[in-house]
Amino acid sequence: MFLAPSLIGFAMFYLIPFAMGIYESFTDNAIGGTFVGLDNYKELLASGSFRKAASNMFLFTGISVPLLIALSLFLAILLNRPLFLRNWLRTAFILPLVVPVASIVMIWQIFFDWNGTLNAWLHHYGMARVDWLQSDGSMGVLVVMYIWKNIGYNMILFLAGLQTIPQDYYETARIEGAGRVRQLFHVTLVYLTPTMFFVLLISIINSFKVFRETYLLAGDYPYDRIYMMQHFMNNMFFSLDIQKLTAAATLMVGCIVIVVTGLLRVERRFREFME
Amino acid sequence: MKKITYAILSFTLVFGLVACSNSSNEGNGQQTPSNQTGSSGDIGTNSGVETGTAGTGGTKSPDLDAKATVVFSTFWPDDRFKEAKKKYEALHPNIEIKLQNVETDNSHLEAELEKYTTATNTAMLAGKGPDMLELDLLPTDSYVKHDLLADMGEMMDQDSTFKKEDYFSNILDGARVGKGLYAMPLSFFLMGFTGDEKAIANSGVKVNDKTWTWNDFAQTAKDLAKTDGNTAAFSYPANYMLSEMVKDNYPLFIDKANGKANFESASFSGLMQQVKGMVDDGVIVEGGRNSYFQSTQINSPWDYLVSLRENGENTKLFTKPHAQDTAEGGYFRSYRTIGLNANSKVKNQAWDFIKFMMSEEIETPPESAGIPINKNNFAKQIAELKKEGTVKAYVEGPLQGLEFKVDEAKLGELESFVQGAVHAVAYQSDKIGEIISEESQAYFSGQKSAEAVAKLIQNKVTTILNE
Amino acid sequence: MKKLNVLPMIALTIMLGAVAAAMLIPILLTFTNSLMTEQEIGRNYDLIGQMTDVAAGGKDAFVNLKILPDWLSLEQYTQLLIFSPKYLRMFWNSAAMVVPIIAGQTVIAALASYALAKLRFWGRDKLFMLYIMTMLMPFQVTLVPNYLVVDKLGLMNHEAAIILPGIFGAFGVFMLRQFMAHIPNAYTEAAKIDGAGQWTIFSRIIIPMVKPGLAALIVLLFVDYWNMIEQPLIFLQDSAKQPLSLYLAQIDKEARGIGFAASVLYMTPLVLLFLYAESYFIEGIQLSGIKG
Amino acid sequence: MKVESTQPMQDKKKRKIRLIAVLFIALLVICTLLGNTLQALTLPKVATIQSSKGALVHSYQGSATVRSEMERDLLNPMNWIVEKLPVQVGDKVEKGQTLVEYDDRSAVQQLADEQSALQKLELSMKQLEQQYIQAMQTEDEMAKSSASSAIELAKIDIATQKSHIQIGMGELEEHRRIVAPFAGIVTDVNAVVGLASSGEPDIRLANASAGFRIDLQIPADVAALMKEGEDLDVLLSGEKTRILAGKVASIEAGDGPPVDEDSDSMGGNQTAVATEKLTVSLQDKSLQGGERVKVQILKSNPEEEILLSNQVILEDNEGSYVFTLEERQGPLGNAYYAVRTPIKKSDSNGSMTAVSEGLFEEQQIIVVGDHAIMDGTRVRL
Repeated sequence: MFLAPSLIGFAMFYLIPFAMGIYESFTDNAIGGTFVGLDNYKELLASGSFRKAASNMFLFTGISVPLLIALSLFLAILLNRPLFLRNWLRTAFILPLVVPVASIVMIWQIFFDWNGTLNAWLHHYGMARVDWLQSDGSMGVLVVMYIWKNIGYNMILFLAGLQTIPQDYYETARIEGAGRVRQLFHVTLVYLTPTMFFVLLISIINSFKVFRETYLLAGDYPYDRIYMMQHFMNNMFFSLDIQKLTAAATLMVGCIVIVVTGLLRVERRFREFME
Repeated sequence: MKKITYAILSFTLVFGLVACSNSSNEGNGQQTPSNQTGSSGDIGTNSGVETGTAGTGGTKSPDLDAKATVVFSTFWPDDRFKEAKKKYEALHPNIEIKLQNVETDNSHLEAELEKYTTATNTAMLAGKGPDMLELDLLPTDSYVKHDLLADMGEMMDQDSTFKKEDYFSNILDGARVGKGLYAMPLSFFLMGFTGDEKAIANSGVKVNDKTWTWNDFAQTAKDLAKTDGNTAAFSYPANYMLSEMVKDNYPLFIDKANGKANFESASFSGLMQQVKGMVDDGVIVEGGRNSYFQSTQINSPWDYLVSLRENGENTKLFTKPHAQDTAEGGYFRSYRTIGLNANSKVKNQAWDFIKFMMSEEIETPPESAGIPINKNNFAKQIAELKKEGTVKAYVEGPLQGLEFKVDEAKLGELESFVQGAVHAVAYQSDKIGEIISEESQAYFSGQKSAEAVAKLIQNKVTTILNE
Repeated sequence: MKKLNVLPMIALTIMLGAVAAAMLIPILLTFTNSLMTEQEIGRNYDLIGQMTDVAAGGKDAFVNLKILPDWLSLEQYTQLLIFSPKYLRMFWNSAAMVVPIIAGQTVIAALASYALAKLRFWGRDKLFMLYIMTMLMPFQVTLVPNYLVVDKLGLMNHEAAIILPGIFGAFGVFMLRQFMAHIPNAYTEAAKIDGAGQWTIFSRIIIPMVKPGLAALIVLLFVDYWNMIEQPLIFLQDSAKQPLSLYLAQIDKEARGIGFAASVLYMTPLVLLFLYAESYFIEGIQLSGIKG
Repeated sequence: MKVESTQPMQDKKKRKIRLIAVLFIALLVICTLLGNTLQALTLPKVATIQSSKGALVHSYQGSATVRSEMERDLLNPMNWIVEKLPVQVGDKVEKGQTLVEYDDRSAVQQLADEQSALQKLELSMKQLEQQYIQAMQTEDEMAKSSASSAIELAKIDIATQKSHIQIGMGELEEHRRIVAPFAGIVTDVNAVVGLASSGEPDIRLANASAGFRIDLQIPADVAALMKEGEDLDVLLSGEKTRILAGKVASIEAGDGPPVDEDSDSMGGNQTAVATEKLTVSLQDKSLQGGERVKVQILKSNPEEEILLSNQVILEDNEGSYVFTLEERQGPLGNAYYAVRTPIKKSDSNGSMTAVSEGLFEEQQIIVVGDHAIMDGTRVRL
């Protein structure tokens, strides 16, 4: 009863398209295609650009997601303590979340363009200009953009998560003589596990969304350091190569599912521990 | 727990229902809430196709008496299509042509175009979409690759009322993708060079535009520039020149089979330096200054006369250099290219409408943009120009509305150019060319070094090749 | 409660303040630039994406980053609010889509997540996994199948094509399920012993306990759907029905003039909602009476 | 943590946010609802006309009196008093018919005087002859020759007197009446019975067989499009309304304001239009001359050009221009702007102007009226 309404709608709008999408990855044409097994996957893995996109994505996610989570958790814990101007600070960190893509792109352009502000500063100090989005440092630019935008998002989640930890756990821990650090690791982090699991996944999903900004900044064929899975998929979409696209997506989701399964197992253990 | 079982049951039910309706629902002429025609911003993804009969499958007997709606999607609004629609509907009261287009302005062109492409792609991939599309701005090749467009070459062959000899077969053949004709050009532009024949003759440099390649042309240009220091040989942006030169030596830089690009090489930096040298020596200039050759696009017989005249009295049209490994012959760019949705249920009606738009029924004054694909229409244009005897140039143009005599000999030359155009220039420039011209701009403007630019091009082209 | 040290607090505040200030620069820029005239914007930013010839002074050509306008002007705002009725219409379109989505998804997700978190049935975790997987799929993959589904349901070019999938989104289910997983089973077990039914447990115990989560969910859903681009692009061809996010997806060079003001107005509801909901997910739950 | 202590502050903050949200939404609602009104307050509403191609029509309407091509003024040469007036205006007369008879008593008296003078001369002649006979008899040579010359002199006198009388009688016969010199129609009678003539011709007689004509003062722009020999219909007004076929006989540069003319059509404000004199000849048997006729001339310029109402055309020291309406489309809807477009006038009449350069067909032209519109002003329709 609790699940039914959600399940019906979910099946209709998500599950079916999802299944159809995966099915497409085993066919050879969008309309009236025949089943070709793993051909699309073979072709995909043979594509150097796909491998590059995948490795870039792993690299990007590998760097930015842990960094983001660490930073936002740190901030959330700090901002959960008594602090001057606490509300103001909290608001300041969350605001980037609400800025629409259009003006973000404008602002990043102002900073990172060949004629942009960063280069103006470099020029002022007598250094050569850098074409930020076309250099090996471009990934760094992306990480900065990503963290800037999403730190508020995760902070909200962590703050909400922190609130659900009953105060008496801390008191119990304190009574048992646990120090600050021990409290952090044994109470906060443990009880944040479900939130953490959620934040991690959302951070990964949000890391795909950086694509929109990069796409608007650097076009469909950016410097290969920031040529992400999303670029590959987008280009596949525009050349109507849905099969490769879905195959790539399936592979990607498959990888994430492996991670998620691991996490779910951790979570289950946590639950058993709770009970 | 029972409730959960219910939930799962109902879930499977829904899944099954939708899945069934997916597979069985194709033929029964269903109608989705359709866009109102004329409302702003309609994008051509509507599938509101009504057919009165189901028997439109065979290509033999076009059932033109049945009531049908043909949805025709274009990006730009086009008066020519509106006119054709009116005329056709008057002739065939049973058939309604529904024109759809996007309303946009220049500042949002790119974004709107991307939206249009996304929406059309999705609809086409879903087996829906408009019955006819204007392909000028859409990825035709991809559509063809995925069998989304109907082969009009076949329809042409089977349609006894269609007289092939009335149309420029060189253009139709040039527009083919592989064997099939998927994109029907209703008209086309000629791409070529204009050059001052007399000045070139005076310079004593031999010009052979029939066979020249871009490499030959570069050599000719250098020779020409040597003879007169004040006149450049060619007015063309350097970055595009580079891109053309690369195309000329394609195998040198691009190994498609192995997905390798070879831009970080001495030959590419040599090429870049060569082009840059040409700029520095004043062999090629970017607009403005007078030069022996200009790149031009001939939109119509009238435009042919006027644009030649705009560049001087002794100007002649020259064939554009071709890439080294392609056959000789001129270039054209198709305009108002129409495709037919392979999944359309009103293919015959749509084909009939396309045929109508190609026919002599559509009036094409010599000034109208696009040289008509129909030979008779073209002949009419030439005859009309000859009859009028004079043409009046653009009032806003450099000739300020000058009226001058029609040179019949020149018009005769045009015919041979039209007959000789065999290579189609894609309406959208290809990605690799775009990257080369875009990135090399930084080199030609002096902002980046040749090595840096070569590295970027290498980097991006490799990505494309390996996709 | 521990005695608070004031000095480290000040140091920490200053440190965080500096970081926050740096993060706020882009927003500040958006705001102050929205008070510039169109000409001033054009002057400042016309060099973006240009490769000026070095011979023509390209070495010293830089975008003029300006925080304060030459003089304050409400030109952009009047342009938008008075002379572009369509802007406001798109704004209301957005609101008319986002509000039902949030209301619907919150309710439905709360129910579903309760089942996924606190009830036990066969395949529960696998089902949950499915929810997560669909969330991970990039939109391009499901675009075409989605198009078919919406078309079959006859919803093409109708707001419901956006709202219905929105209501059944997996995000809320996932998020609330995670928050409910926090709640020790002891609470529900205790209630069960007291003779409470599932419904009572859900409405009396679970919901109050995930209030911060609900507040966060509302804010995040608002952000997500306020910014959605792909779905309306495909399913709403009638530009009279399109939401504001489609307009703000990209500001082209020529339209920079009013882009900033458009962004500011666009952000305002989000900021207000966040400020309002903030207290809910930060004030915490005073449920310490029940032992864990 | 002191969550409780912050509670009132939180509430205050929430109230503030709620207030701001309400204000913000109210602002948007107001702008949505009143957008059109606000636009109306700030943007000038303009009417537009669409430019279209056509031939500029020059028109003239006027009336004139039909005159005979050949008309004779018959004067009273002797300034005699009119005795009888047998004809009236409009009478058809035959050749030789008496038109006026004059009182000739003074002339008759004068003639009688002359005749008696003649008799006197003849009597004195006899005397001289006797004198001559006497002289012959006396053979007075001297007397003889003087008498002979006196006789010669007298003879001359008599002859003179005789011819005098002859003439006088002829004149009397001639001037006693005016007879019609040709068959025609009396168009004017100035003579009044019992009075001498006032210096004007007593009778005006039109020759019916020579045809008729009218004279018109027409605006020069119309005249420029007419040529001699062209057909022109005129409308005979009065009881028997009918159309007469006319032919343009001559076009002469004239000056002075248009004479005898109702107005130039369609009531454009008329400012000293240059006129030319147009003569139209009419061949019609039934005409008598003196009829009022109406003339309407509609002449279209043979060249098709963009036509505009004069009211949309503005002038300044840089020349003529109009404001065209430019529609700029955007994703946020369309906006309209006034754009100054210089034009070249090629022709105009009282109300319309033909434009040879600067405009295309089907352009929207703003009727400026009393709005303060400048180049680039945003307007609404």
